[in-house]
Amino acid sequence: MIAINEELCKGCTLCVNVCPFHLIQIADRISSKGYYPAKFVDLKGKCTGCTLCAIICPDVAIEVHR
Amino acid sequence: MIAINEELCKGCTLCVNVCPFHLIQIADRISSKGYYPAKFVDLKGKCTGCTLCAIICPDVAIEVHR
Amino acid sequence: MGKKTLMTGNEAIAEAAVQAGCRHFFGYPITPQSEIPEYLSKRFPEVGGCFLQAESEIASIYMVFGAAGAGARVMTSSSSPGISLMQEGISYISAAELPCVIVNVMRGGPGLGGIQPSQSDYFQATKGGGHGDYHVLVLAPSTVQEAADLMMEAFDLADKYRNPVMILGDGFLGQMIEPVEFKHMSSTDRPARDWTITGAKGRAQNVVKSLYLKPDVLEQHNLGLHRKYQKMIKNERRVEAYLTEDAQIIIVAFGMAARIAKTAIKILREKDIKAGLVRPITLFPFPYQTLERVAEKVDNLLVVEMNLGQMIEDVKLGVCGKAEVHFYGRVGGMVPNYDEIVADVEKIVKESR
Amino acid sequence: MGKKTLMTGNEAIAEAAVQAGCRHFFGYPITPQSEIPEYLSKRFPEVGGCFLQAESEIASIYMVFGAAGAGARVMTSSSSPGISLMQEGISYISAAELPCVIVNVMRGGPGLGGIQPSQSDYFQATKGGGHGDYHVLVLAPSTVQEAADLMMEAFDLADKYRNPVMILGDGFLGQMIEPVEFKHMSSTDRPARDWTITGAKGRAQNVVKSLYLKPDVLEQHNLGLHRKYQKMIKNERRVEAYLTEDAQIIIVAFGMAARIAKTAIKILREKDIKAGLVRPITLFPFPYQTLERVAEKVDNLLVVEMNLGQMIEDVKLGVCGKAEVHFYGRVGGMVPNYDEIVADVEKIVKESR
Amino acid sequence: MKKVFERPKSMYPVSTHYCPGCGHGIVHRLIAETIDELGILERTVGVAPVGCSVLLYNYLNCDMYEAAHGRAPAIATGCKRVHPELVVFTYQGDGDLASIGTAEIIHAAARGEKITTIFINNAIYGMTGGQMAPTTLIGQKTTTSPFGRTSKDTGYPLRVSEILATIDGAAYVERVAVNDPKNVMRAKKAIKKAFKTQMKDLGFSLVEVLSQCPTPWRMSPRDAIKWVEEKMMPYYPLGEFKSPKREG
Amino acid sequence: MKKVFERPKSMYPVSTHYCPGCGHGIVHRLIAETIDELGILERTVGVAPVGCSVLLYNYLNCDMYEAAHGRAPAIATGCKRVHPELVVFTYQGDGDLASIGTAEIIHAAARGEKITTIFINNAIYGMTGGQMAPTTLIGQKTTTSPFGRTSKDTGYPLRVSEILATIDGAAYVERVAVNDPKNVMRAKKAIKKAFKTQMKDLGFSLVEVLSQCPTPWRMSPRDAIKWVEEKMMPYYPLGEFKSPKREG
Amino acid sequence: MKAPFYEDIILAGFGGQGIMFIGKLLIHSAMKEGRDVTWIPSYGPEMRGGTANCTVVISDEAIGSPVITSPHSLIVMNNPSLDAFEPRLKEGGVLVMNSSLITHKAKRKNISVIGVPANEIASEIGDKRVANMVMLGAYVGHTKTVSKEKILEGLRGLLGEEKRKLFEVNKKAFEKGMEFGKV
Amino acid sequence: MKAPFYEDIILAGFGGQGIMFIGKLLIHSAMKEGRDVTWIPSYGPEMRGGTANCTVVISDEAIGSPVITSPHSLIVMNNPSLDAFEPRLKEGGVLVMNSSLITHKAKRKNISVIGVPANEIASEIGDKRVANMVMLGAYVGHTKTVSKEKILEGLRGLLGEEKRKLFEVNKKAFEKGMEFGKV
Ligand SMILES: Cc1ncc(C[n+]2csc(CCOP(=O)(O)OP(=O)(O)O)c2C)c(N)n1
Ligand SMILES: Cc1ncc(C[n+]2csc(CCOP(=O)(O)OP(=O)(O)O)c2C)c(N)n1
Ligand code: SF4
Ligand code: SF4
Ligand code: SF4
Ligand code: SF4
Ligand code: SF4
Ligand code: SF4
Ligand SMILES: [Mg+2]
Ligand SMILES: [Mg+2]
Repeated sequence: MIAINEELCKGCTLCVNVCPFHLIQIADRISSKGYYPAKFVDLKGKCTGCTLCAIICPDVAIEVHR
Repeated sequence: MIAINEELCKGCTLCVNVCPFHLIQIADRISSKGYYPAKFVDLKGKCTGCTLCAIICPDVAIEVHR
Repeated sequence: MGKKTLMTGNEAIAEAAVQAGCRHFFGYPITPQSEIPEYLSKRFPEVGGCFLQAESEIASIYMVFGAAGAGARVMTSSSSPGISLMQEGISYISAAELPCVIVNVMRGGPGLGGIQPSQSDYFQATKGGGHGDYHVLVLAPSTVQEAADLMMEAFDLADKYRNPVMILGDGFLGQMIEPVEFKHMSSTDRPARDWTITGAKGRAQNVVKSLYLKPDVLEQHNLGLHRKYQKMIKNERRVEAYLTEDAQIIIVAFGMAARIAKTAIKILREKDIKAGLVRPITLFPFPYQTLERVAEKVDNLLVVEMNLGQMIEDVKLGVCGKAEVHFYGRVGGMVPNYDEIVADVEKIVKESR
Repeated sequence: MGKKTLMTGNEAIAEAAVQAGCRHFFGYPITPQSEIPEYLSKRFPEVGGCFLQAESEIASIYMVFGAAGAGARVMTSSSSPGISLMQEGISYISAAELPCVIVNVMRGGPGLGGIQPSQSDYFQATKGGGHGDYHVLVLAPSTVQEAADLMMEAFDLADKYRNPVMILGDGFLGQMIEPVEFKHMSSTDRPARDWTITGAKGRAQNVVKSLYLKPDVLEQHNLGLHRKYQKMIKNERRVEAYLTEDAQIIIVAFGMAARIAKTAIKILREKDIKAGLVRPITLFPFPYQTLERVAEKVDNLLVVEMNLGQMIEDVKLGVCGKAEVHFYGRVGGMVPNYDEIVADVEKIVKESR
Repeated sequence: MKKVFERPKSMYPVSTHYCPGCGHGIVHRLIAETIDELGILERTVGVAPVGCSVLLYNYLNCDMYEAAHGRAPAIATGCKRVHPELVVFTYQGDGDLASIGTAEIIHAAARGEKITTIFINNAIYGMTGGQMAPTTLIGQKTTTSPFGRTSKDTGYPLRVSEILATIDGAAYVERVAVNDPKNVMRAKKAIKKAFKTQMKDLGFSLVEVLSQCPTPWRMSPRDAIKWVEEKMMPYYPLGEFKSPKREG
Repeated sequence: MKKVFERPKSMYPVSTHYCPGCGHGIVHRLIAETIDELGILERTVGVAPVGCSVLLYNYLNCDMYEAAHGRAPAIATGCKRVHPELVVFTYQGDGDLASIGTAEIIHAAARGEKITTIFINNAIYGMTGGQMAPTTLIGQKTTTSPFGRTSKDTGYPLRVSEILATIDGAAYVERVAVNDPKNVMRAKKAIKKAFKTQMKDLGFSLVEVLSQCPTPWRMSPRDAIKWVEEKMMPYYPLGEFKSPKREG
Repeated sequence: MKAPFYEDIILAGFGGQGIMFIGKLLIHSAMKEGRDVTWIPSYGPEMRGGTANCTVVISDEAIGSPVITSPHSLIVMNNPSLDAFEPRLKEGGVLVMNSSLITHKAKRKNISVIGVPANEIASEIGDKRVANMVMLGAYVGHTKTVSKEKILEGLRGLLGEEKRKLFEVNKKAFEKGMEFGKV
Repeated sequence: MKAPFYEDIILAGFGGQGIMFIGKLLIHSAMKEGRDVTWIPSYGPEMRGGTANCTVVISDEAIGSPVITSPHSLIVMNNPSLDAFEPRLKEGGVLVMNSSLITHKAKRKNISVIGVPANEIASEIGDKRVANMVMLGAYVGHTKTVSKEKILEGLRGLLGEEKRKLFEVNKKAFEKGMEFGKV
């Protein structure tokens, strides 16, 4: 399971790209900083906590729990 | 045959060192610049004009004739 | 050209260089002047010029040295910290008497400081930030149009005196857009350059140098430079006098600060305070005589600078005790506020009554 | 120590640094000051100091930046062209408020110039050769003994103000031998240095920096520096007044030129001309008040410099029109001649009768 | 559930000023993780460059200097010579290190200075708005190579790691990238190795990081990553160019 | 009888200011011979460094600049960009080129600047009285390494040719010596090749010359030559490090 | 004789909102009317977002200060800009604000406030990016600083060949804004 | 009260002749007598031969200028030095010249000239290198600027441990010179 900190996320989409299960999407809401942040959508609990998304995130916006 | 320009020679002895026939010596006279210049002593005409002395001379003080 | 177009100060400076026949630029990026190299990197290919981004400001100034010595119209541009790095080179160029143009689009200092506009490099530019007795001819435009005009002239002055000429502007001058028209240059003839490095074909060796190991020879060299500076002082002093005739108080300011002062003067005159402006256009040579003259007519001068008090020393040297010299300065990227100038002037006028 | 020994000025400066507790030197060779690094490269191993020859003057000054930021007593030394290369760094050190000592053993300029003594870097040292509003505290010794004394004090002053201090001498001061005695330092306590870089152990992060992107913040930073300079001006002005009490004419000179002037004054007094000397010891802060005071008592001042007229501007600012200010300068490695000073003074005195 | 990934302690919990997708943020985190894992926060000193990462001290909480452009290695040297017990690193961009600071980095390496340099090669001057860097690729358009860099006028991109590897004083030199998680992990390993090289007094260590810089490249963050892979890596091969001799 | 060896025309017939046995004089002559043989006196420009050879223009009679310390490559660049038809060379010492001028030489090479550099490596600062150079050998005593250079404090001597050979823009790099007539002849060949490399527009060329410097080494000229052979050559191997690609 | 014309405006908003563009368009148009103009931007490490602003002065006489302490008019497109610049507006000045994004209220009473739902209008027109032109239209409609003709002439020039196709939508946005401003 | 003592000397010769050394010896000795002293060298790229000179001032009072325009005394060891410095000697001054090497003649009449065959004397003593000490001896013998004792004390100090063995020959040279100077 991951938690994305919207205050930190800049919507770069790099995490979206690396998640093997496509569990991250870009929201169509604008954050207070003016970005479209990433959101974690894992309805089926597929997230393995592999941390790939967190590893690539340039803004350390993702925490991973396993 | 070589000609050593005493105004240029600084008596470094490098030519003395390289002449295969030991035809160059250091004079014991002081030049006007305060150096003991090299002198060419070739009583027997042994000089082959090989130019080794001129090649090594840092002060371009030697002319070679052949 | 001859048609008004809108350009940033940086672009206008760059285009003016092209119009003045400058075909060699060596420089290193730095805010707020990077638009000068950027413009030229695009523009030079059209006119067969050579744009080269150097590895540093030091390399830049010595490439300028090389190109100027080779007879080219050449320039560099930078901003405060980069200009500091060029000080050795500027001293060398002055010593070797090479013509070139150096643009300093000043930002807040010291150190890394900031990138907002400033006039804190006045001392460096006018007194000589490098070593030795030398002077750079320093021109301080206050509008984009004037930046273009002075830039074109700078190359001629550099040639005329075989001396570096500096255009000293601030970040706002570089970044702002105003109308500009490129005047046709009166002449593009350059003085004879038989001393330049071109290959010693059909003549004796030329040497571009600055070493004179014998002190008496170096002294003579210095005295020669000194005579040249005296000539500049005699011929090149420029100053704008704005509403000084009837003025009861004179503001002294250059560049951006002078424009802000003009607005203050308009407000003051609406309030029936007759303020005038003396705006030095050449900072070296400094128009001491103008200051001396106005000091005889008014009791108070207010120096306005975007620093903590640099040109004020030259103003005082000109005024020489004949009038009070007051100061209002903002620094670090803050610009003077015309309302504050108005208030200062009102206070001075009130107190001196 | 406490015993007189004979040393060159360069050696005395180096030894004084050791005595003052300086244990870090970063520098680059250049005539006529190379004996300073050479001395320390031998001497530091004895006291556990770190001598490092840097790859350039630029690297030197930034190694000084690093060491000063780390809390060390640190110095560099160079001569004119090398000091020009340090201008950016000196501006950075001033901005970051780091204490350090910089020695400039001046030689003839501009450019490569020569290696003989000169005072042509006065402007650079006192007005700021780098960018931005900053000041270096400048001390100008005139004897080897004074060089040693001021060098030791320089470290304390640097610490006191967290500011670079420059020792400004000339080639002869560096090369000449005179008796010198190393006074015991009154105290080797240094002010708290809780701002230094030591590893953030048991405290929050320390940062040594000079960037303030917001202009209002940078302005405040500048104003803080300005207040510091005002404090220096208030507390640290030093000047030697020599036979000024009864003087009818005052010579103003610093460093080597002042010594030569003293000999001229002796000769003049033998000729019944009462000449006196004002010798600024701190060039920044400059002793304007002393000049103002003497200008009230004499009609003429003669400024003697080993340049073409630099300190004279400060003298004029002090004198402020109250007396005539004359100039005699030699340059490029030539030193003033006391006979010529005598002749000049005689001429001035005669003409003002 | 256990937290298996979180912000390292050596990083402040703040948002950075970097563009979306900028590689700097990743490398910052790797340094912070290294400091945390080695437990050396209290004796680590960083030197920030002039470049986009000038504000590095706002993100890492060890003691820090802000250098002048290109001079970080000199400042680090000054610090290390005063405090040999500290772990000192510089963090530098390609303009900073490979252009104006060329002499300083070469000589820090030549002296075998016991410092570590993290070198961010993004083939451009980010901070000043995208001018050409010495590492800009042939054909690459920047604001000062508007028609694409040509070798005729400006020669060839500098390969810093290859150059430094020829220098005896450089104990460890490796080039890595942060284009995908695998390479990020490798980069982390390299950074840690570099710090350890310093802590063992083996000499100078440098890790060159190929880093994406979307904004001045005028690309989306994703395209930027692709560009790193397709354009940069062929010219700047990843790998260890110099291995520490006595590394345990 | 025929003159088989005489002073080249590109040299003034004057005495130099160099110490007895100094290598500079030999190299000056080789450059002059090269200029003569290529017939390019009228289109050759030299850039003298700051160092013992600062007065080079008093000995060679082509057009010349006197550079600032370390900046000869930048000045040569400025000149060459104005006059691409000229043959421009710099002449630099090891303090000048390998210390203060490191950035300038590296970037001249990186740009593939069409200039030639003659680099005199005498392992010391001659001009200023014998201080340590970046090329000073380990153990060598100089006035600023009075107890002998140690690698602990100052790292290792820089091998300039090896470094430059890694740079794409450098077309030709060779290290030679002038310790004996055979090597002098080789040095001459290298210098000529370097000039030709430039004339063919192939890129940057550099010839490093190991050169004796008796006075500050505190040796007789003969011992100095021995020292070059016994101490310098093992650390600075002679040879071609980079060969011009399209050389005919 | 008519008093010489003089107007100064500060325009402010988020980085991508096109604030700089409409400022430039203003001076291009005003210059075509024979007036002196200056445009001065906030500048900095623009790469990385944040807010931007510019100051425009238009005058019949040569312009003194291009930096304006208290402007006659203000065009603001986001909350931080309103907060920053409202206090500086001259008494009686005109504040044109993007009511689509600005949730704060103008605090001052001694100014004219024109709220423009610029984003909505732009969306209606079919291009979110032209909210800036709506704002400019509202300002020009209200103050008549420049004529519509010159604005359109200027627009054509600034868009250039490449972006010629954007002319119509920008024009439409401007016109919608003008109507709004005239009210 | 005696007038305070004051003396200034220029010493000049070829690079290797030991001119700098005897200048230093003078000030070392004079300092031991409680006087203020300065020694100022010509300096430069000394590596490469040429001539050298130094200026010495010795005084009971604090010394003003260490640079001397027209010295009281002159010690010269080669032709170029004689040519360069003779014109600067003060009227009535003392010129000590090495007659072994100097072939030129002193031109001035208003000075005292002491020709010293220093090289010959040194050769007699058995060490060519001590010609400088002969010159110094002649100067001291003539002017009594410092006492012989202090010179020898200074000599011992300057030679140091390593060159202790050279003391005797230097001393002898100095003494021979003194005799010569006294004449
Ligand atoms: C002496 C000096 N020159 C130039 C600059 C302007 N400047 C600031 S950052 C920079 C380049 C930054 O590029 P890089 O080092 O590659 O870092 P990046 O921003 O790409 O991370 C330049 C040229 C400066 N601040 N100081
Ligand atoms: C900026 C600057 N720094 C230092 C010097 C002093 N300096 C003159 S020559 C030189 C070094 C010369 O050494 P090198 O380049 O090896 O030449 P060499 O004399 O050995 O031939 C130095 C440090 C200078 N003139 N300018
Ligand atoms: S931890 Fe792995 S699986 Fe879970 S969201 Fe991130 S990348 Fe996807
Ligand atoms: S990688 Fe980080 S910053 Fe980028 S979109 Fe994902 S969470 Fe946001
Ligand atoms: S030419 Fe050859 S043989 Fe003749 S003197 Fe010279 S070295 Fe000897
Ligand atoms: S090599 Fe030349 S300078 Fe040396 S001794 Fe022989 S002739 Fe004289
Ligand atoms: S410009 Fe490049 S390096 Fe700078 S923050 Fe943006 S992406 Fe990062
Ligand atoms: S010091 Fe060395 S390089 Fe200089 S002239 Fe003497 S021997 Fe030659
Ligand atoms: Mg970069
Ligand atoms: Mg050398």
